[in-house]
Amino acid sequence: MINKIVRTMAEAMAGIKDGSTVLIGGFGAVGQPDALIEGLIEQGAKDLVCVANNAGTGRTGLARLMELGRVRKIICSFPRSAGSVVFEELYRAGRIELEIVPQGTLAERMRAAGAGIPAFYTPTGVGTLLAQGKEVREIDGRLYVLERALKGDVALIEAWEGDRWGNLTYRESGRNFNPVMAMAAELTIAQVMHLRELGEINPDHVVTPGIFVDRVIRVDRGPEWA
Amino acid sequence: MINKIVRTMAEAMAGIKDGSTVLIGGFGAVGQPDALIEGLIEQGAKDLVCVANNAGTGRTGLARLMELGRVRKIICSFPRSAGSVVFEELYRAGRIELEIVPQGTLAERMRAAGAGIPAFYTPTGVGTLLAQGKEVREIDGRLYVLERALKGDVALIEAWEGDRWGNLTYRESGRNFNPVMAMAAELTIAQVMHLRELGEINPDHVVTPGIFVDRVIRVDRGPEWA
Amino acid sequence: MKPFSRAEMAARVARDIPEGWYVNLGIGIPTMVADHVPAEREVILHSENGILGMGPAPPPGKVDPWLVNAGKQPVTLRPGGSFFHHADSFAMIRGGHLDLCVLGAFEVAENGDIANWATSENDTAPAVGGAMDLAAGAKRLWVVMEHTTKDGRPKLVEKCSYPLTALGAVSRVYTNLGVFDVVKGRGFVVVDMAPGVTFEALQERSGAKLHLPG
Amino acid sequence: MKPFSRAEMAARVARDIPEGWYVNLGIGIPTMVADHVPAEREVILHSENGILGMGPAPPPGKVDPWLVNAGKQPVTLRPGGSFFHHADSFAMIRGGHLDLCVLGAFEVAENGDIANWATSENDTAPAVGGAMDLAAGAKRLWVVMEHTTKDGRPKLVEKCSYPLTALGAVSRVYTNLGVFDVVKGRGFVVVDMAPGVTFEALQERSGAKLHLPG
Repeated sequence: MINKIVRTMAEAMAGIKDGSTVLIGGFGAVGQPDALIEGLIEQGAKDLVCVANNAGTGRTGLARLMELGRVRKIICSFPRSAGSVVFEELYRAGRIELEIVPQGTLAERMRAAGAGIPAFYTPTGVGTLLAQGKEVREIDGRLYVLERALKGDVALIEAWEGDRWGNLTYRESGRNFNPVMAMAAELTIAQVMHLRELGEINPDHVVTPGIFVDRVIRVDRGPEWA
Repeated sequence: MINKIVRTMAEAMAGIKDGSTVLIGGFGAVGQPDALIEGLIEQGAKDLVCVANNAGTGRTGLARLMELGRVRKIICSFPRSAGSVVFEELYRAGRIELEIVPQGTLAERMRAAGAGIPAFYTPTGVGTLLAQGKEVREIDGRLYVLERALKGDVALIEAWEGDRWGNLTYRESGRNFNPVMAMAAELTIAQVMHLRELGEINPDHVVTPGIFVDRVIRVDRGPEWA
Repeated sequence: MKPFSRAEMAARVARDIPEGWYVNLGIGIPTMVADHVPAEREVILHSENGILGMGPAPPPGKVDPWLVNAGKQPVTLRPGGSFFHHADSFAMIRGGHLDLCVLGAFEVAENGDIANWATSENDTAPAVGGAMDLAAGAKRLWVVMEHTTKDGRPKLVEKCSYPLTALGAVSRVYTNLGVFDVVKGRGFVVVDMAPGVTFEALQERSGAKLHLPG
Repeated sequence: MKPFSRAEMAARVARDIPEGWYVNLGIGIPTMVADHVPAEREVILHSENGILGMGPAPPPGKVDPWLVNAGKQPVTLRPGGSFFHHADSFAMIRGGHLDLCVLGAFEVAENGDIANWATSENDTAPAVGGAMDLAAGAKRLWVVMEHTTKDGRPKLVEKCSYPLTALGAVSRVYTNLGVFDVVKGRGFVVVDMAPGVTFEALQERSGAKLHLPG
């Protein structure tokens, strides 16, 4: 019997190696896999490349992982925001690498990785600093930049419901990067608010089919998210 | 008030021009917009390029459109199948052009058109007849073919439910090419089994958001499809 | 001279958005545009984080933590709204499905170039977010901004001095002093002026030649 | 010599599929493989037209017209199954998410090349369907086919004579006479033989050198 549901955070985090590229879902706090990030802090992997929309805020979660010196590089669209104090300290001190990627290119590069597309052309960023050093090509009279797929070793995502085959649904704007990252990583770990019996999720409503998911762990974020 | 729902087939077909590229959804009979194809036959546009998975069967629908001499070219993955008599006659007589595209490349080329990606690299077809004349490039030690976006002037699709903003859901394997084609055309026309009030479709369950849809017409395919 | 207030600028933009358009509103004054679209005129708001049909902020005590806009503020969803993931959301943007995007900017050049994300080439940790995707992808890009910087430097310029967001993307600019079309081969064409503003006063505060319509 | 029947070939393939694999089965003998996976072993079947968790054909009178497989035959969905669109379906295929694809073929070459879609270069209206995507995309490609054509020509060959479907993609071949691994730098390695078949008889019916394991 296939059973992707794990009961402990240690099982959820098993095998994440030093040097991994870790995709972290969420947009701000919404759809952000807080418990899995805490699990990763506990687990100990270091020299990580983290891919997320933001570079962490405050001193917990991703910011804490960075503060512990475990993140070698961050790939994101919006590093500097209210409360991104840890990132800014590390960045000024030259202790963390940064790759800024336009938000849509970031999403599409991961979708491409998941879909077996190694590279694609996009109009985003043409003529800007973020296209420097990249191939630019004219197609049908317009200029495009060649962007490469961005694959993760691990994806940490949050979903609303999950079952033992790894099927997932999301809630409202909690969907954001999560389904895209689920496709793009070798090992996809989902924290879900609700476990469902197999077949309980309407097959027309599944957003991330289980083929993209390796482990599911139930994490109740509390009544305000219920 | 936005109202994409039209009541007559003439309204649904208004403005389709000679020479249009028409994307036609469905996989076999499932999710195939039969009534819209009949509407197009009636409407009269000719010199069409039709994009569909198959090249029509029997003497109705797409096959009838071809038999009437209205289709200049067909772009599909599987032209020759049981009952594709009209296509085969026309093809042998040199009266229709054919572009064969691997099924996944066909879907991805339309998704790319809808997503503003003019071209992408794919491993599918490398070293085969279907890659002849196309750019091949080595990326990270593997060969890939460059494929171009495939845009439609019109998409004819079938969906399960639709509302006046053009939001759509699909039923089971009736989804197939329909959401991809909806993204890829200038003018997307959907035949739906059920009209819903605005807000009646759960926003988490919408598969094609209305931004991709221009017209919705209710067509009851009968009790066997209900 | 009676410059437009921020609210007046937002209202001026809102006036020009017809029913049925799909619109993405950037952070700042652009966000305020939504409050000035009359309730009976259906304009469908898009948010990069996967929302179509976004509604206004919820009343206090009715906040849904799962529902925020691109600025991470709580919002609501109108009947007919929908949710989707980031790749689909930016497919809508990049694929040219949005009728309009409204952004703020540091500078707009007379050829439509926009600079709105980084203040110097050495500022290697700026925050681009979805600005480049929106600027390159939407059918139309309108900019709302103050006419000059706080220290009086013009923001309508011949050529942007800040790092670019997109080339030739802006078609209209709303400032506290006026409204300008960006016309290919011509430059900034004055469409409207704030009460008491003269063409000469406008030109004086601009870094590129202004044109009268016609 | 007692060649495997079609059902035995399908059963032989099924025996080698472990629980938990995501598998796409092509038209013909590959489709029959599903019937030979024991009910208690969970193997998740994928269909190009947007299905995961495909189940067997429905009993007569229980046909759901919305639910067909890639061969357009009525099927069922197992609890835990899901539906998605064609671009997502081929993202699964091209992205290497399928553990296995099983296809029929006209020819397989000792370097793993497969030809299974067109019978001549001049056959300009053949039907490729999803074969090229599956052959290039799945983690493993196994082929099930008769060992020779009806007129006795070998289908295991040094080099394919028919137009290729994919380069170097096949890792295993099941025929009515035996089972063969395709080993890089070595070629066809005999893993199993049908009852009464000798290595010499197999070699005689093959167009490329066969190897014994080890």
